[in-house]
Formats: sequence, C-alpha cells, structure tokens
Amino acid sequence: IGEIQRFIRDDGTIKVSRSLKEVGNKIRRAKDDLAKELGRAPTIYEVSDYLEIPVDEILLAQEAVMAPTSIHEIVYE
Amino acid sequence: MNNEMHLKFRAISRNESFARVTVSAFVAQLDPTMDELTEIKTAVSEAVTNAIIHGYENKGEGYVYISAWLDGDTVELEIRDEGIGISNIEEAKQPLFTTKPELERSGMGFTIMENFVDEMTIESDPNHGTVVRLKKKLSNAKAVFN
Amino acid sequence: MNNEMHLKFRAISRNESFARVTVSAFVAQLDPTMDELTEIKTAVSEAVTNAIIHGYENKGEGYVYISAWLDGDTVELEIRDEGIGISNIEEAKQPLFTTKPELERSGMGFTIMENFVDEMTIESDPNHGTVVRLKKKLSNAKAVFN
Ligand SMILES: Nc1ncnc2c1ncn2[C@@H]1O[C@H](COP(=O)(O)OP(=O)(O)O)[C@@H](O)[C@H]1O
Ligand SMILES: Nc1ncnc2c1ncn2[C@@H]1O[C@H](COP(=O)(O)OP(=O)(O)O)[C@@H](O)[C@H]1O
Ligand SMILES: [Mg+2]
Ligand SMILES: [Mg+2]
Repeated sequence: IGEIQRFIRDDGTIKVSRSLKEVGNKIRRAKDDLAKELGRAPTIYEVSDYLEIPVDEILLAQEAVMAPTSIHEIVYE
Repeated sequence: MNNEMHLKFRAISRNESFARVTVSAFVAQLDPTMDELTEIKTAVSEAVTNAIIHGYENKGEGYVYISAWLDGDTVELEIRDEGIGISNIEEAKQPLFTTKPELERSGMGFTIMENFVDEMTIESDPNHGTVVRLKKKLSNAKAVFN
Repeated sequence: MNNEMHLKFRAISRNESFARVTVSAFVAQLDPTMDELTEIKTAVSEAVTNAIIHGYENKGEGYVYISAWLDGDTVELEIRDEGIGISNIEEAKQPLFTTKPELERSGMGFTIMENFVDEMTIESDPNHGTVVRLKKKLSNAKAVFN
C-alpha cells in the first residue's frame, strides 16, 4: 500500500482543475486530427486510444473546458 | 447492452456540471462520438438548469432527479423536479419564450433539447413538478466492454 | 460548501468506471489534488467491486447505491448493496483475506480503502447487504465555481 501511495503521490499536489484543462486542450486537437484521418467524427474511445488517456479522464477534462453555463453560475451563486 | 442508473442531487447550480459529467460517463458506455456526447450533455444541462432556476426558482432547495437507460443503441433520459411546474407546456416550448427575462434567459432551452435529441416529451403538474424525457439513438453505438 | 448526491445503478462491472467518474465529478467541486482524487476513486472502486462480485456474487442482478456528502472540506461516502452480506467483518478486513481466491482477488480491498481515507466503517447484515462508509478530509479544499 505504501508503495501504491508513493507511486500515486508522484504527481503530488497538482490541482485537478488545472491538470484537466491541459488534457482538454489535447482532446480538442485529437478530435480534429482524428476527424481528418477517419473522415468522420471520432468516438470517445477512439480519442481515448489515440491520446492514451483513460475515458474517465477525457470525460472530466471535456467538462473542465466547457465554459458556457458557468457565467450563469458565477453571477448567481 | 442494457443498463440503468438513477441520480438525485441538490438543486444548486454548481451541480449542473456534475450532472453533465455523470450522464456523459454513463452514455460513454455506448461509445458515442464526441459530438453526440456534447449534444446529450447540452440537452441534459438545459433541463437541469430549468429544474433549478424555474422549477425551484433558484432558492437552493429541493432535489433534481435524473434517470438514464441504455437499450441497444438508444439512450433514454428523464430529468425531473418537484418544483412549481409549467402551466402551459406548448407556450413554454416556443422558441424565445421565457418567464424569466430578468435572468437573461434566452428562452431557447426546450428548442435546444428538441434539436439535440430524437424525441422530447414534457409532463408537468403545476405545484408538483416537471418531467422532461429525452430519447436519442446513437449513430454508431456499440457496447464497450471494459 | 454543502452538497449531497445519491446514485443507484445496476450491479454490473461495466458500471465501476461510471461510479468512479461520478464520484470524481462530485468531489471535484472541492478542487482536490490529483492524488486525493485518485485515493477517493480507488477506495470507491474497491467498494463498488466488492458489492458487485461479493455482495451480488457477480450475477448481474441487483443495484449498487452510492451517496456522497460534501461538508466544508470533508467528503463522506456511502457504498451500499443489498447482497449476501458479510458474516465476520473483522476477518473480512484482514489484509489478504478473501473468500474468492479463484477470482484472483487480492484480499486487499478493505486495506486499500482504510489507507486511502481517514475513516472507514463497515456495517453488514448477512442476507440483507452491506454498507461501507468512507470519510476523508481534503488538505486544501475550497469550493470551485465552474
Ligand atoms: N422545470 C421547470 N419548471 C418550471 N418551469 C419550467 C421548467 N422548465 C421550463 N420551464 C418554463 O419554460 C420556459 C421556457 O424554458 P426554456 O425554453 O428552457 O427557456 P428559459 O429557461 O431560457 O426561460 C421557462 O421560462 C419556464 O417558464
Ligand atoms: N459488499 C460485500 N458483500 C459481501 N461480502 C463482501 C463485500 N465486500 C467484501 N466482502 C467480503 O470481504 C472479503 C474481503 O474483501 P476485500 O478486502 O475487498 O478483498 P477481495 O475483494 O480481494 O476478496 C471478500 O473476499 C468478501 O468475502
Ligand atoms: Mg432554460
Ligand atoms: Mg475487494
């Protein structure tokens, strides 16, 4: 367990919010690249395979870069 | 591939994002395209926002309920609140119709939902709440087993 | 920041990933560090896997229930099943103890959970099911508004 914890602690104190935004930008580029390559819209698993990033992370990252409704939240919270 | 989930969360706007991710994580099991996923998320987001700001009048009280079913290549979603309800559904569905112009609402929520899914039905009981049902067939759906 | 969610889903292993993402998206509201989030996801994953393969004996029937509460900088989680239950909880918690060695289970699930959160309690009623409660205080939690 100690070992698992140490391993996980490697990327230590990075905040999720920041890390996900970076992944979000990679996804945007991967989507464009894959669309050209495949001649159609890539599926989420295709993007995941291409970037070698788990689907879990892709889903969270997509959300992190999706801004539209947040204006509403900032104003009304 | 058949699957089913039910979610209940507090009617506060910070949960809009949570609801979007949860629904997309569930629908991701059918391996949709990124665009299909965005359409579903956007439709759900509009329905959840409506529940919070119209159904519960943004008071921060009450719960929003989402159920989702995967059946073959089809996603069915139900977004429900126990808020004030809608007295005239046909009117509410009109593009640009809004009862909250002061919140800079666009009145386009139901129009967006209708455009992003294959079927939308609304059921509402004034003073008891509203249920929005959305159904969408995915273009290329296949079960992903991992 | 106070928040609350309740989730119910079919006890099939494909929902393990769904459960992880849902819990992550909820806890992400407190802007945890990557390793805090990984610890929480891993603990939840172990509990959900246990519910599916031990509680429901991997029959693909039944539901798993997750509830989560955010209270200040603390996350509380409850993972519940209505499966076969655990007759001897102290024994089940021992590192390496497993009743399913044939599934290549490591017997380390409860040990992992205990190490990754601040508090773990298990309640179980043979033939009625099991509840695992996990509690973790985040180091530097603050509400994120997006
Ligand atoms: N869940 C709900 N509870 C009560 N009223 C609702 C609900 N959803 C929609 N409405 C009503 O329908 C109208 C139109 O909704 P919508 O098309 O999303 O536009 P907007 O949200 O911008 O007003 C709202 O202004 C509101 O009066
Ligand atoms: N939800 C549950 N329902 C019934 N039995 C359980 C449950 N969770 C754990 N157990 C029992 O506790 C034992 C230890 O669990 P765990 O530490 O996760 O190890 P493993 O899952 O590798 O067997 C399991 O082998 C099983 O007998
Ligand atoms: Mg609206
Ligand atoms: Mg286990």
